Amino acid sequence: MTGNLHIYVLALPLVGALLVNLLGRYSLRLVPPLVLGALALSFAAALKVLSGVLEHGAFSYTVGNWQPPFGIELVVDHLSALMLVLVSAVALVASFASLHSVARELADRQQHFFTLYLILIAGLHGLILTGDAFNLYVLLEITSITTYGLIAMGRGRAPLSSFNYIIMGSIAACFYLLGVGYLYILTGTLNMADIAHIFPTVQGNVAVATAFAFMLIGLWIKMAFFPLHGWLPRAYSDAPIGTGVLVAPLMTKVTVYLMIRVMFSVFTPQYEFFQHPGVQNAIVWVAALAIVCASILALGQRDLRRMLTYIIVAEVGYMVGGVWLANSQGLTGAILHIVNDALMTLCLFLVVAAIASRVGSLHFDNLTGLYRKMPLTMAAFTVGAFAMIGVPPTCGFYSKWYLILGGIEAGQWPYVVALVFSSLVNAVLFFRIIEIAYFRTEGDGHVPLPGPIAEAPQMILQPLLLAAVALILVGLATGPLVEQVIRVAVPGGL
Amino acid sequence: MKKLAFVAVLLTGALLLYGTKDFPAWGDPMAPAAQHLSPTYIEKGVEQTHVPNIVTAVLGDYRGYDTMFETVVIYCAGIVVIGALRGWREDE
Amino acid sequence: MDGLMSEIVAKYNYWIYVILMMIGFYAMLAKRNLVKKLFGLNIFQTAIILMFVSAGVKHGAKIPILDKHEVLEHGVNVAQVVNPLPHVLMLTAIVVSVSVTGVALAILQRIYRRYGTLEEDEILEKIKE
Amino acid sequence: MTDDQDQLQTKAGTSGPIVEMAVRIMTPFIQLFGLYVIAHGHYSPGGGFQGGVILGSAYILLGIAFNQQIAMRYFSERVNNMLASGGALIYVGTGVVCALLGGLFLDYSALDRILHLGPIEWRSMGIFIVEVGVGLTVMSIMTSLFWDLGSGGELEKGL
Repeated sequence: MTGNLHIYVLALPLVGALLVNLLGRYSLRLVPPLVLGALALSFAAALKVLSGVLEHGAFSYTVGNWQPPFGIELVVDHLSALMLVLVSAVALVASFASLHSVARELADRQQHFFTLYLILIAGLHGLILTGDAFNLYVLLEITSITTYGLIAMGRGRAPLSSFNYIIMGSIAACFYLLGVGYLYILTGTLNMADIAHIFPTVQGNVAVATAFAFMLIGLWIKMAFFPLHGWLPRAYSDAPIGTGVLVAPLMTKVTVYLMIRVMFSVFTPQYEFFQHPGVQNAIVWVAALAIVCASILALGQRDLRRMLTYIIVAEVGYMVGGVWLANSQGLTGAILHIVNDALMTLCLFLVVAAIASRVGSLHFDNLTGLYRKMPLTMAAFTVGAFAMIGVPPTCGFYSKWYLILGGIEAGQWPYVVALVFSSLVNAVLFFRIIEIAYFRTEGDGHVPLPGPIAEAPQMILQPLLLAAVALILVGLATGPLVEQVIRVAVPGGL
Repeated sequence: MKKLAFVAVLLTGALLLYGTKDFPAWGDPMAPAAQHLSPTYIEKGVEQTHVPNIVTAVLGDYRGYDTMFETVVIYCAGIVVIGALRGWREDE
Repeated sequence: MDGLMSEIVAKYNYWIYVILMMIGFYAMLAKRNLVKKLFGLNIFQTAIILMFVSAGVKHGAKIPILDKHEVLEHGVNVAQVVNPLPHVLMLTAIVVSVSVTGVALAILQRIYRRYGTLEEDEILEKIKE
Repeated sequence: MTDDQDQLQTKAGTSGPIVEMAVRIMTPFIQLFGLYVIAHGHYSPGGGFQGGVILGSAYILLGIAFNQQIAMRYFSERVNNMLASGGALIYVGTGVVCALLGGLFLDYSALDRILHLGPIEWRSMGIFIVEVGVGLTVMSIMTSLFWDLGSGGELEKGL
């Protein structure tokens, strides 16, 4: 019974999704309890899985009771258990805000929205658990198709952005599938552990290098790594608010996790990092470039949501660079940053939801004097901004610390410089908004905000405050988190 | 733009073709793909599932988890088309 | 030259798939019409299906549907039956490709309703106005 | 027959009496063939996806030969939605039931604890159950894709 717990983490949102569509048609009042119930139970199960893994160690599970290379294997280790908890927690918190904003924005299609929403969460859980290269492709497509739909439900330009995302996302999935196909033709298996087992015998082949390159490029497109990021800013900023709150914190981070999975479970660090140091060096350089360029692009934005999407692109550069530093400090920093960045982005996108629910527009000019009207929201925003900049008590500081340590250890100075530069740019970006919201008044010749504006509704405010507190708590708990979970998760050979 | 796309496509194609250098010839019964997993499916499939159509056996049972998500994928597509298309005309 | 020719003859399935893939990929990147981009995507996915299925072929083998009683009594000669796994994988890939096409067509309909055209340049011009 | 009904009749029959008659005769056979493909997937090429598409094509054929309203009289949007969710629920539910009965997820042999057929026979049965689920979902979704894409999302107007 307890051996199946991690399956319930995935199956509960899935069954919930089907029930939302079946029952939501008759009464929309059934939607919130179903969504929240499924996600809360899934979160509880994920916590139980993590504590079980911490107590008894990692284990593998085969669906349908077949021997691993024949059936599909699921891997529950420290890293995936941590990610399960992260995804289910973020999904649960975000769903409150989504429920509120979707009920206003898309009242008559709530059941469709939340069916896709829950399937997306189930797909993310599946991605985290899977130990099979082809199953990963199927789940990648599930998360993509649901995201296309969730974005296309927006107004205005949303369908066009969604279509661009379809083209780019499909190229990414096809590239990944090509890589899997090449590996299959060479090794005859799809199970990640089995491929890793056969890997030494085919290591020198050109086809293996091709497969690795295509899988990696596919995942990079999905996570919007800098030169391939074109689809992300439009897709995330045209989406309905309820979509952004879930998709922005989770999608890119889970894809970074997948890159770590593929790099360390299918291929070996020896192969990736040390046989061709030139490639490793070049990728760290590209990551540094990604951080710098995305930060500069963020400076040019005059809309809060657009600015945050470019910051997401910059953060992807942090994590990819951290993984490719090829030392355990960098990898620790990257994994810690996955957790922290998901929470920071969640906090900031909840602020976006709060402001959108009261002000409507997210243009900088409309934020004038907002702190007096929405003090709690803007306080949470400040905490989120400090975390993004990397001010010590918040969690953002610690992961950046590890990343910089890793960069120094590897002697990758451009990466370290890019990290510091990006922190400075973030400081400029956020203090600009804080200045507008705190110090500028409507008397200075700025357009006054239309109508009376009150604090954000409770459905958004409570999760927002929770997320802001979590930023500080996770920051304070970094020590045990790194010692007990992430250090164990970092694979050997580094 | 078109030239750039053409170069990118040529590069991708050349890389993929270069990768096939190490592949076994077409239809080779000694290829790894034919030697590692599939013999077990063919030999044991009927015995273990009592289904003579091995494709169905692998689809429904050995890789049933994949097929479950495949069903969910097509279900999602239906919901997306309903959610993104139905009833939008008046709003726009 | 001889080596290249024999290489091509031995693996002509992969050459065909790469050419198909390039046609599809080029259409996705270079065409300015959104429907043509979608067709490019379909061709790309078909190319991948061709690659997988052709990887499962064995010379002189039959389809993987056996006779239950005969197999249970006498066993089966593996060399006589093609590899079933790529077929299973490609069933999944076909379904995914159908789903993506359906979703993309629905979204294209909404784009057309809003902008009255499916040419990317014209849409971008209309947005600028 | 009033004028009104007359008009409806001519509007409905846009593809001529021969096509309509042929479709009337063909539809049940297509459906029967679809069911056969699903049920016989264990012994011949076929299975849930293939059979589901054939079943869906019967309704699509009705929609093309007559019009969407008439096709939807036989397969309403409500039933369609229920069957789509129901089919997926059959698949996921089978997996969850297997897990709840103490086996692993989607381990059909665990269903032996409900009814004793032998674990291997249950694997065969389990495959059949999930294929039926797949067939239902694929049939409904294919039909609904056609209806929505064909009418631009306005089911009442149709084609």
